[in-house]
Amino acid sequence: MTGAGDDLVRAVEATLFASETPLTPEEISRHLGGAMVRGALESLVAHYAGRGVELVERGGRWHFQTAPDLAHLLRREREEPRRLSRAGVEALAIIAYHEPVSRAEIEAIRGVQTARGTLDVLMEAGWVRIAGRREGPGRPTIYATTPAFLAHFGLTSRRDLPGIDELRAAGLLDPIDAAYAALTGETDE
Amino acid sequence: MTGAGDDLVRAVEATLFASETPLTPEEISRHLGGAMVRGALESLVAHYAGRGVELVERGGRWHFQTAPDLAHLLRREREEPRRLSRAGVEALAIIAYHEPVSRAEIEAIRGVQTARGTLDVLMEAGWVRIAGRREGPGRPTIYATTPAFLAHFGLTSRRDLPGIDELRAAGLLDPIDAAYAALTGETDE
Amino acid sequence: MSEAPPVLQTDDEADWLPIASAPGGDDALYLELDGWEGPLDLLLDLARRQKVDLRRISILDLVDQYLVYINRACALRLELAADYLVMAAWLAYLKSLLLLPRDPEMQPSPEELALRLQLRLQRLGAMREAASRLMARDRLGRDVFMRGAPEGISIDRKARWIVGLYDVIQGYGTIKARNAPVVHIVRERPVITLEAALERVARLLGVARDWVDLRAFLPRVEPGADPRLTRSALASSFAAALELAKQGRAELAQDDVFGPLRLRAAQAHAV
Repeated sequence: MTGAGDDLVRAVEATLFASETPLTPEEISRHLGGAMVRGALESLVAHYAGRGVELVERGGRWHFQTAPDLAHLLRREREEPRRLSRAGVEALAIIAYHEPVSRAEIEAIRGVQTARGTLDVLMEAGWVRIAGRREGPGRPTIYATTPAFLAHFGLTSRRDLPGIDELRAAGLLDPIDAAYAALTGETDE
Repeated sequence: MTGAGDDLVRAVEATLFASETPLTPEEISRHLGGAMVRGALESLVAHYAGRGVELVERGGRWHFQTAPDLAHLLRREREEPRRLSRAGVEALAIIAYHEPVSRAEIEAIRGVQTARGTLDVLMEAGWVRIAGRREGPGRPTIYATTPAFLAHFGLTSRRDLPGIDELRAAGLLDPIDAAYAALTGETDE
Repeated sequence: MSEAPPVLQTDDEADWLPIASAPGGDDALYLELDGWEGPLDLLLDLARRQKVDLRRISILDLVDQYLVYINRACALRLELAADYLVMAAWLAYLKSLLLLPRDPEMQPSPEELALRLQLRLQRLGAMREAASRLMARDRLGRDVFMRGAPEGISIDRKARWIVGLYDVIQGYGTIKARNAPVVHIVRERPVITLEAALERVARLLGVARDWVDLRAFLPRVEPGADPRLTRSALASSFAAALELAKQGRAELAQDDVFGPLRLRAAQAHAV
């Protein structure tokens, strides 16, 4: 081998790199006009040893692969901020104020159906947990908040949540239209 | 090569090898937990220089590719990329050298109307994108090239477009009105 | 006449017969099968035949060559797209301007028109050349290749949900407000219902043995009250009188059309 510039080594390297499948030495050789490629393969194995990529033989076929000790780099977790949907916020509020509650009870209070995914999101966020089953017809699953919920919202306990009277005093129980109008500064007249 | 930098170089090498698409340094860095990867990229470029595979930057994104001088070995058995019509080729060149540019401006240079499908083909190939609208009468849609365009034609950036410096110096990328004013403002030869 | 060469119609694959230099290399033109992309394209090709820098091109020669070609094509009855004829007319006009004595009033000047045409040809020529240089580069997927079988790197996206305590509390308030029992209050309207009139007329009729005008049964209305109340009272009392007559509890009498309506308790019951 005359170094990295060796034409045959370069050709074998490029052929294996671009190939969509592992190749036998015979296939590589045929591709390169019948050249003997054994020496080039050995030279490449030596060159790539210890790098982030290595050349390996599996069942007589050769291919490049990421070094096994770096395999963990090929998967990454990434956090993405996302806004909780209105349905999610309402379900969370109902669970917080009424826990433990079943899904049917959440729906009865919300007045609309709650998608399965909504509760999944709340559980995935770590704020809601399954708190067992309610004794009674159908033995429905019941939900409650978690310590992580309290921690996230800076609450010492659920008793820190404002009561109905306080909500009313804060204007949070005003009919929606009026509250909306107040928010947007519009009037109906 | 030894030293603390080695692990990072290996990690960058493995990440770029494994990636299905070119990556920006920021993407690599994010993937590797925020490491500074510029130095590692430079070291890899140097390491791969002259080999059968090289590391290149195209429009701010990095990828490995086979060395261009080996094209004759690799080209066989591969179908030609889609053949562009002459209108498509010219529209692409005009967009690349003048971007961002409106359809009317492309037509003014070519002297013919551009068929609806011509720009669609370029956008479908991923080489051209809609780059917003030009402020002014009619607010026409304007077009620009993409990183995939640079990658396909082996350009690090638009500054690498063949002859762009000469064209700009000769005023051939200026609008005709500007060129005319410049010509007549100067002394005639 | 417009001051710039017209922008032309289509870039359909040209399906007619353009020209090339005769093999002898003189400027005689003959027809061959190849595509033109409109008159500007043809002009550019003719300009290149002058074998000088496009900046030094002779516009007059160019115009002549173009007109010669178009005339020849017409003589051979080739189907020329309208664009080519429009350009021919414009060039003939330009030529006449360039040859006639100068009209100093003329704006833009023929020289300016010629120079602008030249600039257009230069720009088209520059882009033609740039395009061919671009296409000749080592192209990804044709000359150079990315890795054939990348493992791929995957990013597991984990959502970090954004919601504040206020959102939760407000959400609860919204539900409570939405589900609060709704009470409908209908505003009082100035009417006397049929039931009220029936009850009143029946009660008054019990003590009236003689014919009494219906209007005497109407409730007393405060001066200045809504006139609609009076009308409503009359209407419902009238309906009540009919209802009582139907039930056989009252007798009705009216002497004239639209005369006063009188009623009394039914005599059968009274005896």
